[in-house]
Amino acid sequence: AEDPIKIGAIYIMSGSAATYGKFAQQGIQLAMDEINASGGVLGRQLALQLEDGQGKAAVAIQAARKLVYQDKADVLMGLDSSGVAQGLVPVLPELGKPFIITHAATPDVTGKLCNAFTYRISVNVHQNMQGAAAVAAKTGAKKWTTIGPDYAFGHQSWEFFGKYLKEKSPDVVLMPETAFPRFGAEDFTPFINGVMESKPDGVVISLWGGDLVNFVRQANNRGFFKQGFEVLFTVGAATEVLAALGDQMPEGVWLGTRYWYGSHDNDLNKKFVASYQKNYGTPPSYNAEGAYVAVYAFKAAIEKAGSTDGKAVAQALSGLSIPAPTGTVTFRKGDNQALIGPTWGRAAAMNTQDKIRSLADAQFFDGEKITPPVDPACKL
Amino acid sequence: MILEVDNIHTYYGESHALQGISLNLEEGETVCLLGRNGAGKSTTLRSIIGLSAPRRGRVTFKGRDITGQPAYRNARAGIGLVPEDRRIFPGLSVRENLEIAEYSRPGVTRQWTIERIFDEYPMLGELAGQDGSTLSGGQQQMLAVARSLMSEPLLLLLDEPNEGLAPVIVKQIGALIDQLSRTTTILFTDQSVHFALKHAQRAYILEKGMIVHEASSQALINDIETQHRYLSVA
Amino acid sequence: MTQPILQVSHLTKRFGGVAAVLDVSVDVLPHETLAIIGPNGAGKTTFYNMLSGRMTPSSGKVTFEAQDITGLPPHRISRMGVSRSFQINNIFNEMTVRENIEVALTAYHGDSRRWYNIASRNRPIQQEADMLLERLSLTDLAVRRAGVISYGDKRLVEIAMVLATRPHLVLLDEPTAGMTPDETHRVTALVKSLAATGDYTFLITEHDMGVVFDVADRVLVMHRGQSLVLGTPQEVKMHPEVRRAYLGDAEEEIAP
Amino acid sequence: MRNRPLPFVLALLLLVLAALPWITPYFYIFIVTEILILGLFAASFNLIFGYTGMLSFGHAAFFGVGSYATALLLQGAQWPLLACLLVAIMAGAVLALIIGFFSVRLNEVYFSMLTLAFGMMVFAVVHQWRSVTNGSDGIAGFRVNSLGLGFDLALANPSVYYHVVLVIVVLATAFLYLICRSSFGLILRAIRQNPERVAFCGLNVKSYRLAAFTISGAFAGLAGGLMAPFLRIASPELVHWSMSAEPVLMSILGGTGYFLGPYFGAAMFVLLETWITSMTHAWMLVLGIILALMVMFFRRGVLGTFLDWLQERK
Amino acid sequence: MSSLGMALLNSLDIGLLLFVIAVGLNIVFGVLNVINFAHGALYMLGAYLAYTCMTLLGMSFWLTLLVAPLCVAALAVLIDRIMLRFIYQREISDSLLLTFALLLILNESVRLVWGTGIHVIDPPPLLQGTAALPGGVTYPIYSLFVVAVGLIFVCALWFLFNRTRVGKIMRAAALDRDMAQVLCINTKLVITGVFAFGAWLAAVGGVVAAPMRAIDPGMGDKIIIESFIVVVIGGLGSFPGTLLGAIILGLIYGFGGRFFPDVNLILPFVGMAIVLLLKPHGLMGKGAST
Ligand SMILES: Nc1ncnc2c1ncn2[C@@H]1O[C@H](COP(=O)(O)OP(=O)(O)OP(=O)(O)O)[C@@H](O)[C@H]1O
Ligand SMILES: Nc1ncnc2c1ncn2[C@@H]1O[C@H](COP(=O)(O)OP(=O)(O)OP(=O)(O)O)[C@@H](O)[C@H]1O
Ligand SMILES: [Mg+2]
Ligand SMILES: [Mg+2]
Repeated sequence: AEDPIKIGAIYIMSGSAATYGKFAQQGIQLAMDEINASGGVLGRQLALQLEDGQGKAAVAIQAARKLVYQDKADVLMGLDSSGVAQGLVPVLPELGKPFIITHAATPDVTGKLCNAFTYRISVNVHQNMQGAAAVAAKTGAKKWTTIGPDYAFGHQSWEFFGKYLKEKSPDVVLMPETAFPRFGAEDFTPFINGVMESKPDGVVISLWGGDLVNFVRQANNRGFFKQGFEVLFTVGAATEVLAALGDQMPEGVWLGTRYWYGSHDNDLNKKFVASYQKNYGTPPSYNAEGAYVAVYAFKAAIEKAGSTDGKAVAQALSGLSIPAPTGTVTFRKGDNQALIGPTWGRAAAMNTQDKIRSLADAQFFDGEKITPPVDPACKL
Repeated sequence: MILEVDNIHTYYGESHALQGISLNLEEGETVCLLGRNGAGKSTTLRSIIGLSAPRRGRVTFKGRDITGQPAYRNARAGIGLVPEDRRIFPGLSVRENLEIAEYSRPGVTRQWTIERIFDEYPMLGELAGQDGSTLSGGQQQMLAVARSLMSEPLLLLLDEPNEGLAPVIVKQIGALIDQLSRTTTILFTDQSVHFALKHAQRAYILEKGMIVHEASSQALINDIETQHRYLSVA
Repeated sequence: MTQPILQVSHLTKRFGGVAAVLDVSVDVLPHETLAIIGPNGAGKTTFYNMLSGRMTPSSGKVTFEAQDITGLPPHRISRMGVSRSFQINNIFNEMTVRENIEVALTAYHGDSRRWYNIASRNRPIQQEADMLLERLSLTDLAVRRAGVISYGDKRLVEIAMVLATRPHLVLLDEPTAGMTPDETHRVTALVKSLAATGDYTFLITEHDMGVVFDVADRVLVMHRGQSLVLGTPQEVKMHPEVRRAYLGDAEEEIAP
Repeated sequence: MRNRPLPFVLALLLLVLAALPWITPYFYIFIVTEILILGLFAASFNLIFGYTGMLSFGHAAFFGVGSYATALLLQGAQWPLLACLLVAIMAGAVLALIIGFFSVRLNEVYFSMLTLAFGMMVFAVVHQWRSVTNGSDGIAGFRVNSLGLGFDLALANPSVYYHVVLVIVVLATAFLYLICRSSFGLILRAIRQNPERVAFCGLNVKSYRLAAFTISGAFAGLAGGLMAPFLRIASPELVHWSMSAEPVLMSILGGTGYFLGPYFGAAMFVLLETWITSMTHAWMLVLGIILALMVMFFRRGVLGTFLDWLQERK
Repeated sequence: MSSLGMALLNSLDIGLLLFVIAVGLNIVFGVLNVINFAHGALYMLGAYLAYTCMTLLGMSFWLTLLVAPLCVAALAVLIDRIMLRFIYQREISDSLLLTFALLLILNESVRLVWGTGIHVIDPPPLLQGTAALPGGVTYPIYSLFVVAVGLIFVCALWFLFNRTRVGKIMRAAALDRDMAQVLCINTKLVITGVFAFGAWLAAVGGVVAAPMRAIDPGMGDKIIIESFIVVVIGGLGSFPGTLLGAIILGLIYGFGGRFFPDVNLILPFVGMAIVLLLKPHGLMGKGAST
């Protein structure tokens, strides 16, 4: 038989964010198993080579070089951290392989750093904050503040949130009393107290992972959620966080996510969720879904190109539409960003089966509508 | 026979420091080890108490084989050591240095208490609260000797107890050795042949890790040739 | 009358309430050898520590070759020509005996800022090192690691390093403690021969009265931090208080 | 040759390194480039640790500032590489002079912690000063156009860049070697063992420490300057304390007592990481076990152990 | 007023928890001259064991508080006998490297055993909810419990070091192993005991922290630098210094995060640098006296 087609993937597999890498790995594996069982791609099987990027640009770049030159990967995917994405993306033309980002949300990689080999299948900060702004506008709250991690993601989230919210309701006030605790802070109480004292009408919170878990528990202790203001968690409906928190995630807060397994009523989604749960015993997280779809996108592109040649596959990805659990996803021609929207909903009663909060009033934003136009800085 | 050392060989890494030392002490005896720098005197004492375990040979204390036993066991069994570099614990006061050395062996009535030590050596009493590392060289030496008494040793090993001491203190140490020797067996080393032979009944002379001569003090004092040969005393 | 090379006036060092050195004044003349003796804890080492910059005096003044050196840091004092040995060996244990001496020589000659040469090919320094090794009979040990040579030999390395910086004033703190009699003899002979050249002034502390009375021109006796007597060896030997407080009564043992 | 095998071995090694792109798989160019740069970084660290006895936990600051200087100049002004590296060296040296001025008076652990604190302050500046450093995202998307000196080299080609790195690292290494063997180096070694005694020989220990610290910072800056074009990014992680830990590990792994130890340590570190990560994601576990065994049983480092073994066979 | 009071109380609870953890680090350093990089990993291990005991084995919090730290201490005994005994008489850099290796091993093992997910446990029923304090402030009972635990440790450790011989024997064994043996002290036992005790303290910190913090594989790395800062600010080897350092760092976090949010990332390091520049051996460390 022919050699398998090799997928090189780079995720965080160690340290405190390793859980994200694990979900992505599972998503890839599931897609590969399905594809291989049904005859592979162009008659060849798929194989995975997974590298630990450690969330460090330097490590990820060396890993990408190794995947391409040493392991002869045909396509690349991955990345959880925005900083890493910023570093890796400029190197891709040199590597000459198509690359799909499945998690990292920085706008630059499909903005001023964009190139013909880099695609993103997941929601970026713009898209997510469009959704957040829409939700926020509907609540009617006027005075907004934020609590976010003290690095680009936290600051960008707040900046774009403000921008889109102002567009929707010009009379909102963006308070100067914001809180940006350092990433990995153990104790958020000082920031919680600070925000509570500034008496906002609404708070956007872009903490994630272990920080988010810490925050919610400490906020519960301080009665943060009983102050009567609106709370939006921009990446709150991450299953790994919800699973850890259980019923400590308060009911009624707004949770955003790049994908919510319970809110897409189509066959593809049902099949995906069912087989994911069967294989891994938990519902798929957004990271798992992104990775899963990316593998199918590669399949489609390779079949369209008729070969695994890096340049050809990359070209085939451009403008490609594929069916996904969230509906049809299209890589926009101008910047290679997938036109896809976030899902927002309210934390509701516990889902007794999955032991996590369910999402009420879930609303899936149409990517076509909320994605801002191509950044003029992007020249493919 | 309280101590029997039978043909021990001790190494530092690959260097063969003791090359078959044998010696023995009767209960109540005071014996000294003589020899040039590097002859192996200190190593012999360290091997006896167990700080440098001999690779070969045997050490017997009160009829029990203690070769290779950890030093703290030997110390508890009744061997005391005053090392040549004094080894006062810095950061602990004079009193604390004495306190931690306190050890009561079952069935032995304590003779030495901190109070008695301060009585007999008022200089230490005056310094009771001072940090041990700030004592003068001689004060440290006094403290080291006093400290060794706190565990009521049956066999006391003194390694150059007089180094750096004023003549008047040297005399005091001499007197102390004489006094202790009534109740305790003592093995000591010293650079001064005069001093050693005055206070010991017997002497062993070491050279290059071996015993080259053994004699009573009486005999050695008059044996100018041996002194000259092994100890370069004119 | 020649100008004293070192003038110490009213030097005092207190630790908390205790005075380790109290109001000591002494003038040291060029080319003499002054021995300082005294009971343990009399303050001799502390006195050295202040002269050499290891400790700052609580009060008092030290003048060396007409310059005030009170409270200067050690390297400044050393640069001016005062060098000391230590009661407890203080050498570079991981280096060879030769390198120990080279360090001191390099420091003295100001080569220590040269980063563009190869130290082991520095001719003048190598030659001088050879000389010093020879003089202290250390030639055979030159390539041994200083940490493993015998105690007495380490004391000799101490002295070699002191001499390497060509001091005018040498402070020796119990240089022969722990040495065998013949090593002791070597050191006293060396001190005497150097003193005879007229280039050096020595301060020396010792508990070995043989050495003291052999090398000293004058003797200063310290007691409880204060200077008790300053005089010729003979005067000091006969001084009743010195005999009682320091030497003890029986004199047969102190005779050389 | 029998008596002096060292120059011969070194010449052979250099020859192999120069010919590397033609004899190994393509990917190893990247590996060896990384080894050379990290080796230089570790060697610069070992000048103050192995030779002068100062365990700095903030060495990444100089490395990082070198990377950022190069990245900023390449991005903003398209300077030739050599000019950028010169600035990287200066930046490393100046920063080391400032940090060293405050730090060298402290001893042992306190010195380590103060350098850590300064290192983290530099990290915080790099991380927070978004307008200049682009914050946590780092500076990416620059390109190296020319070397300077008028050569026309395709620096974007990894094997060309490899040769440039090789030449610069070899020159810098020779320079470091000279410093270590010089009279100044002798004094540094003496300071490591017994600073007090050096003072009593008439030298101001602090100023020698500061000089060593500054020189070390300059070489670390150079290594950082080489790193940015290689990685195509200067990001805050290059300044973080975990980056400071790398030269420590590499030096000790290789053997701090040997001039070339840090390079061997870097090689071992990078190669192990590359090989092990392909087999298991528990690379940290394997690294941990290897490190532990090294410290417990081969404390003289890879190079030291190897040389000892050669000695014994003679 | 109440905002200041809250910040103060908050500083205290951060600080006292840090104290319990950092004092273990300091004891291990003071006695063994080992800078234990793996201390944070032992803290994490305490938290993970708490999760296992409570969630998987159904033990009560109180039983867990007893059992989990003992397990960690037992592990520490093994670590001491298998690994650390090789390096006790060596330079400090060796211990640094070995404990760093240990940190890698423990971190990775935790991930292999417990996976990469985030876990949480609940405070015991007795300590849930908030209490009304004088001045109209409500404060979580569990945080008050943390303060109480911290204070109990302050007193108990003070008693241990100042009122018993244990402290002095520990110091003696630390300062000079051979000499301590000559004075009848079983130094091996003391050393193993001290390391195990340090680990036990870290694990107690982990169990106490678990009900308020996310248990994830990175939690050890976060605490270790903070513990270092505490120990260094206070002075290596100084017990009251560690308390002072912990309170200072608590205040930096409590007030810094609240009132200087823009620079909260570096405040601890700035604090440490200032202390070291003014007092090169920490606030209460023993320096070379001249
Ligand atoms: N720690 C050590 N490592 C290596 N060799 C050592 C060590 N201690 C002593 N030696 C060597 O062992 C031999 C015996 O030394 P030892 O100290 O027993 O002699 P000594 O008779 O007590 O001499 P001194 O009169 O100088 O005290 C010497 O050659 C010495 O160099
Ligand atoms: N740092 C210090 N703190 C407190 N007391 C000190 C300190 N250093 C020295 N002393 C005290 O000062 C006195 C003088 O000590 P010094 O070392 O100068 O004596 P010395 O004359 O050299 O004695 P020796 O002959 O025993 O060496 C002693 O009582 C000593 O305990
Ligand atoms: Mg000896
Ligand atoms: Mg003295």
